[in-house]
Amino acid sequence: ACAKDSGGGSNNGSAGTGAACEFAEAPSAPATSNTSAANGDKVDASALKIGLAYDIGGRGDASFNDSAAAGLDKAIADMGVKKENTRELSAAPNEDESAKQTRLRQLASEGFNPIIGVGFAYAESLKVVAPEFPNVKFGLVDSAVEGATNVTPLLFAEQEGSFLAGVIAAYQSKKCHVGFVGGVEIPLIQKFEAGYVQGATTAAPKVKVEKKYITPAGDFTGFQDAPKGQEAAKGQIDKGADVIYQAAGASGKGIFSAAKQANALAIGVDSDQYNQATVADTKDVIVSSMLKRVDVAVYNFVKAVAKNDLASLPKVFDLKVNGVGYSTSGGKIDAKLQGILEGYKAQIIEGKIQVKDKP
Amino acid sequence: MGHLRGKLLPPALAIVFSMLLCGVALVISGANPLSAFGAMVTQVGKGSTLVDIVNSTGIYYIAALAVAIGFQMNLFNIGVEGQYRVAAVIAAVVGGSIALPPGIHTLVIIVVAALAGAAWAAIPAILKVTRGVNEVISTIMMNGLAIGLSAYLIRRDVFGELRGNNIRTAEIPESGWMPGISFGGGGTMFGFIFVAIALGVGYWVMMNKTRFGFELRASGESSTAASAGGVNAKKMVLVSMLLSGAIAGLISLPELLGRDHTFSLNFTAGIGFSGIAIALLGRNHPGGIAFGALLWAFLDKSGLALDNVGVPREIVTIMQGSIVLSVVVAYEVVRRFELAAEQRRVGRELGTVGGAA
Amino acid sequence: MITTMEEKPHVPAAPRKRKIPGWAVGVLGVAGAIVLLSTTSYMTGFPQLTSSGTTQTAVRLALPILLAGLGGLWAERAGVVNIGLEGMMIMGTWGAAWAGYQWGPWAAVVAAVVFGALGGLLHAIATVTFGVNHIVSGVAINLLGAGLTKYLSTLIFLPLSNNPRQSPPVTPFDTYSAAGFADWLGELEAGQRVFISDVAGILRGLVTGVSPLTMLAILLLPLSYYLLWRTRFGLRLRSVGENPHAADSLGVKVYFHKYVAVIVSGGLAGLGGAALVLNPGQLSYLEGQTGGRGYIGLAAMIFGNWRPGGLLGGAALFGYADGLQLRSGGETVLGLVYGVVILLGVIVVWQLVRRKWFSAAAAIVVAVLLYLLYVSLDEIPSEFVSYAPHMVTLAVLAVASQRLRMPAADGLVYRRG
Amino acid sequence: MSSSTSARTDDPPAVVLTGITKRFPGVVANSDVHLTVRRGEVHALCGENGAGKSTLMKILYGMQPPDEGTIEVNGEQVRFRTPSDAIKAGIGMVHQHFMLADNLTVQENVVLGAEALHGIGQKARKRIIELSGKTGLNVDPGVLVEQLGVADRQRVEILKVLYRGAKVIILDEPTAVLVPQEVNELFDTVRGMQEQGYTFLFISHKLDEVRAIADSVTVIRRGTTVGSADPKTVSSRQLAEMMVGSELPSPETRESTVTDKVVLDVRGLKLMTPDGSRPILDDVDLVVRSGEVVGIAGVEGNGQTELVETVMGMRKAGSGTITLLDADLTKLGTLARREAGIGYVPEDRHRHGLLLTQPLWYNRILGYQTRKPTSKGIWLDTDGAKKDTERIVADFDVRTPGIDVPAAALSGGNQQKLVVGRELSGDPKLLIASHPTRGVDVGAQALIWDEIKRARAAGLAVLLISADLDELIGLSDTIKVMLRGRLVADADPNTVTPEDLGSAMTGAGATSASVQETGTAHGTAVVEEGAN
Ligand SMILES: Nc1ncnc2c1ncn2[C@@H]1O[C@H](COP(=O)(O)OP(=O)(O)OP(=O)(O)O)[C@@H](O)[C@H]1O
Ligand SMILES: Nc1ncnc2c1ncn2[C@@H]1O[C@H](COP(=O)(O)OP(=O)(O)OP(=O)(O)O)[C@@H](O)[C@H]1O
Ligand SMILES: [Mg+2]
Ligand SMILES: [Mg+2]
Repeated sequence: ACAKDSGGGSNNGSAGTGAACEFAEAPSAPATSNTSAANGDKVDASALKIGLAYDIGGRGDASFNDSAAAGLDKAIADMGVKKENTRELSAAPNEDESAKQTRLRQLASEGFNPIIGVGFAYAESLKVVAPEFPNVKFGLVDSAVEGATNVTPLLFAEQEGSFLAGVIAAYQSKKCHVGFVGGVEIPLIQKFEAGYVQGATTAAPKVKVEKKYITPAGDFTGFQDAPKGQEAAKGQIDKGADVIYQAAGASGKGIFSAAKQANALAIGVDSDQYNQATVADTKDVIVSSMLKRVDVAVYNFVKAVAKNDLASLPKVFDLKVNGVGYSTSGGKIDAKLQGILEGYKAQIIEGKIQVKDKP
Repeated sequence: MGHLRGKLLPPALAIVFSMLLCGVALVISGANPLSAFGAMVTQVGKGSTLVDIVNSTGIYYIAALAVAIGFQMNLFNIGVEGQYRVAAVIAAVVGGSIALPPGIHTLVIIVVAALAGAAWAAIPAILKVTRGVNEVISTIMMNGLAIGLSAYLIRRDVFGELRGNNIRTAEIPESGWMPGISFGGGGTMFGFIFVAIALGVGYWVMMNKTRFGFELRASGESSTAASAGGVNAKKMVLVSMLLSGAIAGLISLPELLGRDHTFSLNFTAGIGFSGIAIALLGRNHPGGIAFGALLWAFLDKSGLALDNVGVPREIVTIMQGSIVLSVVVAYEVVRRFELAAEQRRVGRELGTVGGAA
Repeated sequence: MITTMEEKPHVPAAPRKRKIPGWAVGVLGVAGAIVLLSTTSYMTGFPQLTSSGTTQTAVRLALPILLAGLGGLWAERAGVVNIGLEGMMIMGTWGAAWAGYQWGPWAAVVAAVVFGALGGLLHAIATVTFGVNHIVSGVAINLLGAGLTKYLSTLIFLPLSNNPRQSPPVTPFDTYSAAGFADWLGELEAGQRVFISDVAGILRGLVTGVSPLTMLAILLLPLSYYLLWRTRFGLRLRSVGENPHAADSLGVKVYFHKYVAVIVSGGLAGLGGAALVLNPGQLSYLEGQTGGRGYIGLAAMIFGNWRPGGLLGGAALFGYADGLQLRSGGETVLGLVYGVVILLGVIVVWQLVRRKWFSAAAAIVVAVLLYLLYVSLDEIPSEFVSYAPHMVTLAVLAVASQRLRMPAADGLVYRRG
Repeated sequence: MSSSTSARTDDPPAVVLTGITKRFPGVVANSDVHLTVRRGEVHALCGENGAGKSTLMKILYGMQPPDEGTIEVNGEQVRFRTPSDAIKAGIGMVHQHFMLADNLTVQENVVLGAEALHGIGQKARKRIIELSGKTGLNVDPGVLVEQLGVADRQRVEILKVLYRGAKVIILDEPTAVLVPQEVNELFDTVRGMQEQGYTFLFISHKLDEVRAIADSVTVIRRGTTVGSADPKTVSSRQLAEMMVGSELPSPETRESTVTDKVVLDVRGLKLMTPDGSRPILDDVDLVVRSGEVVGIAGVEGNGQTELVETVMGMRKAGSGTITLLDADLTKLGTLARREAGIGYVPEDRHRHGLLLTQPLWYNRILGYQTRKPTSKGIWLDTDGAKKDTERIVADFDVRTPGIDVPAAALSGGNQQKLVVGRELSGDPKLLIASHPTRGVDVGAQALIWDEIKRARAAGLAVLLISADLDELIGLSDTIKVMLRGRLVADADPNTVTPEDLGSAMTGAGATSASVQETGTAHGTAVVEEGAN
């Protein structure tokens, strides 16, 4: 008898059995969550011409390029930047350094200032181009350039946000078994892995953590192969994991799908994926997302340039400055868990917990 | 003169045709094709674009030569992509870990790169010669493994070092660099461009003037006739694959020795595949390949200007594809046209000499 | 006056023993593979090697490869090398998404076939009518496919999805399972009994979560076989790939058959694209999502000696190894190494029986090296694990004897007269 | 309907070609050709290489459109755009070069294009077996064509034509690859079918055959019809004169130039099939002396090709030694053997002799890429190659517009002259000539024979393989018969007849005193064969 499979969960992983975790004693939440909210002083940036050089994917990638774009949009809305005074260019797959340099030069020589390189791929080209335009203020997401005084690094503590994702995973797992699927095994994504693993094991010392990258460094198809992401996640679920954290770009879709098919849960990355249109059909499995606020960084950078106060920018956008964090959309994080998370967050901010950035 | 016309007319026709095609596509998407093409042309004079085009031409040229050597004997070396990646990472590792006087250091890196490329090509070559494994499959598989190997070699616990969010091999000391020609704001032309030119000359001499070139061409034309003529087919497969791999190994050196000095995640991939298209575009001829490489580089680099005028840059890829296709179609059309003309000529001669026959 | 010759003295023509029919070879091959895997699974203690999950994954991953390879088969049987499968597949993904988000999965399938077929048509015009080198045309189509879809996406998807690289989501197919049977197999599999559990696991993977597209693809394989080898159309098509001059001299429309074959080829590659788009984990067009699967399909087709059964073997091998590494990672892949050692052992015995001392010795050396690798490593470095399918394919090719035979006129440009 | 009223009284001719002209780039293949073929006759077409015979036939068969001229079949003017049009009109063609797909079965090759008649299954198979008797083909229709020898391939070709019910059958040089017995069989088939009302167009360079089978002969020279003859009265010599305007040559070389100096010494040569199951060459011993022509007779497929290719180093011998003038060649490659002084005229000039798309001078280098005058060290000497090609073109009367044309543009005979000329350059000690005059016209044949004889007189040793037994008997000083990979008999060229030789070749045993079975009686070979 051949029967149509029901909407999902008919073949939920019967493999590993396990019980929920025994948790380490969680730190208590601080009395007030001191989020250093954007202080409300009004800044006028209408004189600025802003250029953005995206990494592969560009605006609309539903990932960190998009996040940067959101920062720009906010700057336009809040600070009076004129839309026509902005230009956004994006990189193509497999392009060489000189294409990136040309892109930056194009922006600089047409008078854009500041210019933001979105993605560490622009580090080498900025090293060359920035000195050619000493009066232009460059921002660089995800990397620093040694010796170039006019390049402001916009770095994130992804591992800190991922630590909290690990805590969430441990608390959400019914079998004390969680998973991580990375897109491409590069240092940036390894930061996510390292924080996540540390977070999960700190919360529940006996938790089992599965780890898998879709492709190794150099093969960037791992960020856009949802079918493979799905199979990797399925493998982890079949082994018994029931909460999967993904840092796999467009492949993340497949991970959510695998979770949905097997009645497992997933944690999103970069932006609040629960509200993202491209993964709307699987949003009910998304417990939370680790937020990496590229938008905040871009916005603050523009603001700092407008105020001519670059020194005010944080060295690293971390938990303390809300550069990274977690989302609660979807309502799966109850008040108790939120309290625990705030507790860990406070400990990290205070430095009581040092989060590793390498696995 | 007709000879020359037969060679130059087709590419010209093809470029015009491709521009028309893309023009139509641009009009459909609501852009002005004239301003788009204008932007591409004026881009050449801007900043370092001209030098970038020259640099990129050199790189594509080497890649296409590597592919062409295989094609000359009907060996379809799809593996250039993997060969140059492996060569790049090994050359970078070796170059970054030794200290030698300038010149010698550079030379060692070049030799290592060529050897590494050849070694990677040797695997499919040996499999083909001893086990008869089809080189198309084996080189496709080797391309995958090349990425694996390069990823392994730049691991932090192997030869890699972390740099921000990037990971790369140790920087090659200045003694291993190859100086370029600086044009100030116009950019710096890679010194390796001259090596590329030398390779082209060497390729021409080899194919046309040497016994080896003869044997290569004979094998490609008819393996049976070649073997009856004393050409050892297996040896030729082996040697041409190794040679192709060795040249493929040099593809990344212009960038490695002239600009990057390290192998990192920013490695430029995909040149091997472009090389296939360019070799075919240039009909395996060193002059034709140079033209193809130049065209390719021009489209690549000046295509960056399209972003400025709000035109989708994908037009460039479409143009590259349609040029490859229409060049060969144009060659065929021109060939048929000339054949028909020849037939008419014979007919006329028959008319005049008819009585004698 | 006429000397009747009772026996043909032609030496090379001595009747070859070719009594085993093709299907039997296939059955034997599958049985051998299962025995090998279950032995390996038993010896190494990795039940994942034959679990139903692995099998299902293998099916899903093999599907696009199989369809692309089938496309390659059609074209090359008619003598046209199709390196443009990747481009046609990309066109298929775009078409599937474009129709799929508007009119549902079946429309997606149709549109994918049509878009792929358009790529095929272009290839046919170039190679058949204009006599362009098949590889040139294929490479050009790969470029055009990529460029065109990017361009069209910017034009059409961007306003809808706010993303020039991705389409709005498409509706998936429902999947089907042979309910009772699968459960029974599930019990068997869970029993962890040697061989029986392995077979049950593999079978269960094959009968659960099957989408209509999978069924369609599985049907297309025997259908292609039937059409190409059992009908007059197929005979004509193959004759065109073997000796177009002969075919032409018998009134076979060479150009027509090449056109049909290449267009079908494109359609099948396009369908492979649809398989990617309609994969439950994807459900949209995404730039670059084919990731070289067209090339892999071509390789699988060559691996399968230009035959449907062999192609299935090649695609299954690739999908299986890929699924295994994605699901279970390095240590399980190491189990595969063990499997190769066993395979080599069998080959050694076989070569010894045939008194091929050199081959036997070579096989022994490789087997010992691999065995040492197996015992010395706990896990293959993750960088290489991702390429397990590539390594396994190479290993099998290097070990298996190469009786590959491509159509005699494959890749040759045919001109009438 | 209305136009044929006048012809009603008499049967219209089967085929009438009027004013056919066909131009190729640089060549006029046919110019104003007229040809009338009566129904039920065997009509022969004679002419030099490149005279335009094949082209004319391809036009009649719809494979190439004529530039000018008309075709009438059974009194009706027709216009063939494809071969299927011609097949529908009842015309079938057996091509000079086999038109078979090797990797398809006999049945598939036969039914291809005519599936509408009996399908492709059992019915078709029955019909093929039924027709097989007519052609003498007795193989399983399910067998792959690649496993067939040439004679059987020829039969498959005829079967294809019969299967389609053709009434007018074109045979383009069908006998070039057959031994006399096979030729006789073919002729019997033709005569039998003629009685049933079939019409034949027959092309051959062997004028004796033409006279034996044809009812009328048309001669073509340089693309035009120059006349017709009655085969019953015309002599071969006269025919040849019509064709080329020169005298009929003969291969006879009676005065012996054989010396004692052993040039080639082959001992115990063994070669197995690739799968190692059977020997292709079985203990072959062979000696060729300076000034001697040793001819090997044998039905195709008995190991002659393999013998030659093993001596050339293109195949690796299982065991045995090959010595050339005291130099042991056994371990050397093909190039080294060539350098040691072997010249090689391969049996298939297209596959093994020429680079078809390359110019003639480039072809001169093939096989001589390490020697003067075509190379200096690792460098090619293109000037030397060109100059020497000019010499060959002049000496061997290669009809070509120049040495820069691609080899493919030459007609078969002229290609052959180029190959022979090349292989006789460079002072070879031994010439291995496989079917040196196959498909070559009488004039070119004479020239090639003369050149071989001249070189032989100068001390060249020649190993000659030929299916043309007259050539073999005429040129050779010694003849050896090869059967199933063994040299089974010696024949004396002074006394042996082609028929004797033919029966020895087919294993029917020696029927004449001039054929002597050699030491290892071939009867033993048969027993061993049975034991395999
Ligand atoms: N397709 C073609 N293209 C160009 N030239 C051709 C073509 N076919 C034939 N020719 C030329 O036409 C002439 C007549 O050739 P054809 O094959 O008819 O000669 P033939 O009489 O059959 O010779 P042979 O006895 O060698 O078979 C030759 O010069 C040949 O080179
Ligand atoms: N496209 C072409 N261009 C130039 N020459 C050609 C072409 N096609 C065929 N020829 C030449 O024309 C001649 C006629 O070709 P065909 O196939 O009829 O063989 P043939 O005359 O019977 O050949 P052969 O004498 O070698 O047995 C051959 O010599 C061939 O090499
Ligand atoms: Mg002819
Ligand atoms: Mg001929």
